[in-house]
Amino acid sequence: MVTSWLKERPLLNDMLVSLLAVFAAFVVGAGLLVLAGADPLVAYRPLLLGAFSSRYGITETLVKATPLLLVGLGIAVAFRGGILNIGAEGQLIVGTIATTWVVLAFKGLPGPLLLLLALAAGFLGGALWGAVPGVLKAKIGANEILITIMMNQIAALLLGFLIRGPMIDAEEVAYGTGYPQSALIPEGSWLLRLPQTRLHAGLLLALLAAFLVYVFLWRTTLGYQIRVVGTNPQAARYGGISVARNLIIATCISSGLAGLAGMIEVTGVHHRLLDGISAGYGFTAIVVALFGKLHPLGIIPASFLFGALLVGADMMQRTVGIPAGLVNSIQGLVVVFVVSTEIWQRRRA
Amino acid sequence: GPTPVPTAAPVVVTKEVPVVVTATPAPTKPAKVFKVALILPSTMDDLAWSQSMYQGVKKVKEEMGPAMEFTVSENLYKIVDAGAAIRDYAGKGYDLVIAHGSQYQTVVRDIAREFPKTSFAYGTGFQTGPNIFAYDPQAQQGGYMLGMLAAGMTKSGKVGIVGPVKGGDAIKYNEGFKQGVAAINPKVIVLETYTGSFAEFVKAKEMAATHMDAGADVLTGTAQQSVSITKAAAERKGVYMLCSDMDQSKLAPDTVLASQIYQWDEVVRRMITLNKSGILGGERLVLDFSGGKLQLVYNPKLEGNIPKDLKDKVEKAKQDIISGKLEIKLP
Amino acid sequence: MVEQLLAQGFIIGVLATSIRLTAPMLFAALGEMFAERAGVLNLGVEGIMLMGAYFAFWASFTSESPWLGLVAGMAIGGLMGLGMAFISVNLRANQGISGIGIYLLGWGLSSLFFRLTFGAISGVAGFQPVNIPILSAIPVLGPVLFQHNVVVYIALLLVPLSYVVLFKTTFGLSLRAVGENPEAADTMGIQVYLIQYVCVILGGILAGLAGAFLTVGQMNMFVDNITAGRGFIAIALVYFGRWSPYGILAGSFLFSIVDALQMWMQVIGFGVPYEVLVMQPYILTVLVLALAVGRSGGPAALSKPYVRGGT
Amino acid sequence: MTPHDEPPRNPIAPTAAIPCATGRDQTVQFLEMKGITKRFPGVLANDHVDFQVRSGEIHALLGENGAGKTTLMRILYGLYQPDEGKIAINGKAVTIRSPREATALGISMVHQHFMLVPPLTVAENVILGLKSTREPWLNLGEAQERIAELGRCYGLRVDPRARVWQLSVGEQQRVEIIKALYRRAELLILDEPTAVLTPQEVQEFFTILRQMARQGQAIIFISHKLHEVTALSDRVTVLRDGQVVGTMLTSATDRQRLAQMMVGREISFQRYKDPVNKGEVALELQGVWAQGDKGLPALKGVSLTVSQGEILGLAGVAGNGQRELAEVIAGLRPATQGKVVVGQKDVTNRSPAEIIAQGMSYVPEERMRVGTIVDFSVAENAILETHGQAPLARGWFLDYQAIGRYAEKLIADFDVKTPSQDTPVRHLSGGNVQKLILARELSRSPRLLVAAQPTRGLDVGATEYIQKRLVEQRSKGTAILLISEDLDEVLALSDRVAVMYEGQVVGVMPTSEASVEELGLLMAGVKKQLPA
Ligand SMILES: Nc1ncnc2c1ncn2[C@@H]1O[C@H](COP(=O)(O)OP(=O)(O)OP(=O)(O)O)[C@@H](O)[C@H]1O
Ligand SMILES: Nc1ncnc2c1ncn2[C@@H]1O[C@H](COP(=O)(O)OP(=O)(O)OP(=O)(O)O)[C@@H](O)[C@H]1O
Ligand SMILES: [Mg+2]
Ligand SMILES: [Mg+2]
Repeated sequence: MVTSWLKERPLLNDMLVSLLAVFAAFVVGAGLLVLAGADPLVAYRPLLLGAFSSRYGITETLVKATPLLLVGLGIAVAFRGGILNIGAEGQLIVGTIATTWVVLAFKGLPGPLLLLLALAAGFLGGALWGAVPGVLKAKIGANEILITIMMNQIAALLLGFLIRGPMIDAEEVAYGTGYPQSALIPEGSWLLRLPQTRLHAGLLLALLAAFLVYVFLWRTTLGYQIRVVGTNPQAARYGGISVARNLIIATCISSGLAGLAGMIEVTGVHHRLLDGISAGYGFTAIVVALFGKLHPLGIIPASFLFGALLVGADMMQRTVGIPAGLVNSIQGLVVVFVVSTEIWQRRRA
Repeated sequence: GPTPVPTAAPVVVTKEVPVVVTATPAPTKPAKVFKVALILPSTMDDLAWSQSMYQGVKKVKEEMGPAMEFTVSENLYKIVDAGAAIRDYAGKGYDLVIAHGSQYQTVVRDIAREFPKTSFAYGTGFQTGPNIFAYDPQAQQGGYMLGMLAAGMTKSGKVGIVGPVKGGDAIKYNEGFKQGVAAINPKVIVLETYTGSFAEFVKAKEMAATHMDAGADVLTGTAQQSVSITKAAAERKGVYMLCSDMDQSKLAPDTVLASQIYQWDEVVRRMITLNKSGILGGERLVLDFSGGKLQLVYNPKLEGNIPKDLKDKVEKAKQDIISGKLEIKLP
Repeated sequence: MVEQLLAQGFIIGVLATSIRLTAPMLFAALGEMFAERAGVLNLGVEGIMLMGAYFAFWASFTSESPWLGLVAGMAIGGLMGLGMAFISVNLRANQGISGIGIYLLGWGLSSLFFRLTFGAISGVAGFQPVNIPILSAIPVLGPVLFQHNVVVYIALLLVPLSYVVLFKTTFGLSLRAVGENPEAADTMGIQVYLIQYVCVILGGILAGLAGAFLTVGQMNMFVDNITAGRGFIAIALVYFGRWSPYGILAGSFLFSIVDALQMWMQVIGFGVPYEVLVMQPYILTVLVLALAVGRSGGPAALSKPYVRGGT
Repeated sequence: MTPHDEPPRNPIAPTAAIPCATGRDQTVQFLEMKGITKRFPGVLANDHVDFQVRSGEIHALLGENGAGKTTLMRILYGLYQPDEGKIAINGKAVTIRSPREATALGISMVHQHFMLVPPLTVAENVILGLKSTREPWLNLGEAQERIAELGRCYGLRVDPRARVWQLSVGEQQRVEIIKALYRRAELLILDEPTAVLTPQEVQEFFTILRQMARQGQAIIFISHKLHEVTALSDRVTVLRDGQVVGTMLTSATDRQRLAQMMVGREISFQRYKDPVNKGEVALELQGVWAQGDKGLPALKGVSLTVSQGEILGLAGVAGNGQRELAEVIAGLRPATQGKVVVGQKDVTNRSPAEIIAQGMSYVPEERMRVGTIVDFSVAENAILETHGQAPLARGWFLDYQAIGRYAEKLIADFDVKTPSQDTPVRHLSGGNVQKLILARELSRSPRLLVAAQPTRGLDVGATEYIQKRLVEQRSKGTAILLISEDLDEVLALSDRVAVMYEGQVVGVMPTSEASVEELGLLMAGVKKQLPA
């Protein structure tokens, strides 16, 4: 019957299950909406269609999906190497710092060159921040979860310190507002944008990264080694594969991608360094990566889905004027329901 | 026993807003309805920065009635989310989009460029644009007067500031406060600390406690977390709290001595008028005592405790500030 | 400045503050320790704390009894623990994600309910500090240890209690076995799922208590996102304390004392930028972890759902 | 709430009494399993199996890898539910939904893979799941006494306070038995218990079992070692492809017949070996010292040489340093003193990669945990050491065509039974996993092969095949260090035999001059060969 028919079509099965889960989450959410005195049918229209109905919705979805995709890819690489990288948030922030600093330091250079510099800076900045837990785990087996949680806080405070002190916008000081933010980066280093929207070329970069990560993990010897280390370190040592070396490489690539996301947020969206520049992408991306089954081909749609969910939720809050808390609740419900139904999905290796 | 719940107004409004919008969906709205959107960094009931502006706009809305439409998005401290909201409102054809925080300056500038027919506003700030208003509360003025009060009222000779982060509104206020203290009694020590966030309520309260352990008997502070300071002060005997942004005496009737409050409704009214007369921006709207957009209110319950001469000095300073005789310099 | 640092008042202040800061961390971390010892990683602590915080506030506000507040906080915490247990034990969901889901849900619901029931910030009486007779009179030690509210004492007593439960009772033995090797435990006739349920629910109750402490034991009010990340720190402290009650006590006290210290350093007014001071507890934790703690495996079956007969 | 959550029939730990004597009626049919059928995806693991056991009898269960022995026992122990069939205990029909119920019915099981909790102590492991006499408090003291008592009257020496991760495999084995005795089991299931014991230990162990049987305990004994079965059991039941081939009195049959019933074809127990022609020295150990997991010296000055074209058999009781020795040679464990030379190169404390490059191959003792990545496909496992070399890799990139061809070749050459080269290794049977590892290690045509317990747990057929390949390889000129606790194997394959005891080589001799008895004494440390 149906179930057996679906068994032959695992992918369809998975998608159906996920959709049902999301639906269930919305049903429960409807209860909350009524509680908040809003009409679910009115509220859900923007949540569901908002992301796709308008040019605005679509582009904003992609704007949010871009960093989610990059960070999600990074988290997948770390995961495959046996590391749970909770630190993407901090690595992304350091990425934004490094990018802004380099771009402002070399204002003079022509745009394209500046962008290349920014690219390198963002990646390296993130990678360096991630290298700390990576090396500590590889060399003395320190627990990466704990260290990355702490380093997230440190990164946020570091950002605050820099934009209030060393990197603060001269104009702000001159006027005396002293609002903590860096100077604008030169227009030359801004990523191309679709007019009237915030959609920027960073998306293409992220998609390219997805392809490269796929090739790296499944088509290169280094990727193979990282997967072995992540799945069975003992077998890796036995097979002559250095565990420490690959752990460090995996974390650096992972955090580098997070840093890259930071670079794209600066050159594509904000054009300067600000407080709260990351919007919690580092955490959402963990969910995205696991939704995407730690596989680029899964993470791409997952990041779009979550981008859409975030945008739709914002629009729901605006059009219906419900409290912000309700939006978090519904997002939480979606995550919980979808992950709870994994058991009815095909298990991937 | 528990202190009574203050006005439940926000609840009413959050419920009322959808009705308005659903009644008249964005695109097909009658020409004369003036549409205002408000972006708040924290919640509309934070008893501080956000709530003060929210109530300002609400006041105007009540005056204009159906001629005005008003939507609010809260908790958008993160610029990315705020940017999305601002852009969405602009796209929906709102006439005035108020992004209530200095951090929104960049996004506002970006978006304003693409929606030349919409008025945008943000603050604290000074950089305007053809369709950007910047409003600029001179928080240091009230800070100065409250500082004078602090210096006059302290018995221990120590007063404490618990700040959120060192920037924007906060430093202007704190700067004025310190100068006010010095004006009354240079010997009074001002303890100044920052939690590193606008919303570290627990830390803010512990810091306030630390100040009092260190001997401070008059406290002050800004941003939404200032409720923690008020609460902490309320739990000790003989400690006064001086508020900015909003009057928190409802929360601690026996502790909040005086507050500097912002008359946002004036600002909003002004921007609407300008917009209707075709001026979409370019003006820096200053909130200060001379314009009456900043005000000093005493807590009637405690007003009596303030020595006459101190109160006169404060009153004099206020007049000098209004007349321009006294200007509080910022570093 | 230096003499200020050495002043008795200063030391007492730092220690007293740090003990207040420790309490919520202890509740949450000890709870998480039980869940993880039984093999379930609950990343949703932050969300559960927030729910506990709200319901404790609501209950003590309406009933005017902080005790009922604590009970309400623990109740809702246990309820959310039950949910987490069902998701991760029966549905075998990825514990990393489901935890984050619980966190979002808890945060959202707490601020939503607050908006609907109160709509504006207000306060409750909460627990008042009780000076333990005689003891509280002891110089230094008195103000530091014996002038807190009752919940703080509960938190401190919970440490030896957890140690005894974990290492001196049949239940403790069973739960350690479940976390290390559920298959072996199962073949020995231990009800693996039951144990995991009990531990995750217990973890939820304690997380709820941690949140309740914030609203009725420390802040005496509720505000959106009052926990500000303490739930995640608590999880970190479980690793820091190597899944042992005393280790966790040491960790959370160390963390809090440095936090209290930096507050005082700000008050005294050092030249150092305050961000650097605020960073201290986090930096310190990383250092201690890097230099001292080193390899800490943790329960072998942590976050691996158990199914009889493999697959 | 939980799927296997049943009335709390938690057996109370018997209060301290003489644990040994409990006379039971020897003639009654204790267990009867009828028409038991169990299907797994794609496999019919048990096919209408009928199986009876009497109190006081030792009943052997024989069968190839994958014949269905463990499955049948797991059903009896409540770990699996049968798709069809009935179970009766003492004539009463029962359904066994969980190990709790099995334990309550007096059934205990010693699993093929030990069911112990490493960080806990022996005592803690033994009392797991039992109510204490001082609920809710633990009563470790009492448990430790009773364990010591049991140890005395069954000769099971083990320290109740030791943490299990510190114990040798043999000791862990004893802990498993103690768990059963502690619970007063009336039926004891032993799934390949002797795989890890020495001849002497096996003898002791059999004495224990016979004593238990005399006291009326029923024992089900699973083994691949036919001579043990013939030596120990009263009756034998043979399974093939999930079906019962037959049940007979042990006295009425012999090894050859049993082997034939199991495999369905002739099995030769002779090994035809061409004479040695030694080449140059491939492995030389000079006074090697190394630490064990417990931080104590596990190797105390081991010196050995193995030349190309010979098999050196290294016999010894589990936990006397064989494993550590293999790991030191493979570069997985640092040597604290001494010298390891592979080929002409000193590789002491070099990285595994360097040693592999010197032409060392290693078949590790732990197939599933060390030898393979069970979640990876057969093909991906086949390239573990060689993935970086042409033609498998081109520069930084893997060449999947080449890898596919390579994997196919290995599968064909060593007839590894697997649905495809993309099948995850965890779905292969033990014998086939071992074939795959051997294929991978031999395909590098190594100068030196270190093979640790290469046939442990494998059935007669697989064992015969692996041993044949080892001998072939030796004739091709590879030096082989064969580490095995199976003396027959050592004697059958080796050209020279060395014996390890407490981290030292206590004797080396040509196989022709070695006898089981003498080796046994050396292994037990009773006798030490004078350096010739
Ligand atoms: N008497 C004590 N006082 C203080 N701390 C103690 C005491 N006993 C044990 N601890 C702490 O509790 C931890 C666990 O106790 P213990 O090691 O005895 O049990 P365990 O079974 O080894 O736990 P584990 O699961 O870590 O092996 C110890 O690592 C130690 O940090
Ligand atoms: N949990 C399981 N899921 C799927 N198949 C299984 C499972 N357990 C056993 N099988 C299959 O059932 C068959 C019988 O396995 P079983 O372990 O009973 O054989 P065995 O006689 O014990 O072999 P060995 O001598 O190697 O222990 C094998 O084909 C095995 O692959
Ligand atoms: Mg078996
Ligand atoms: Mg221990």
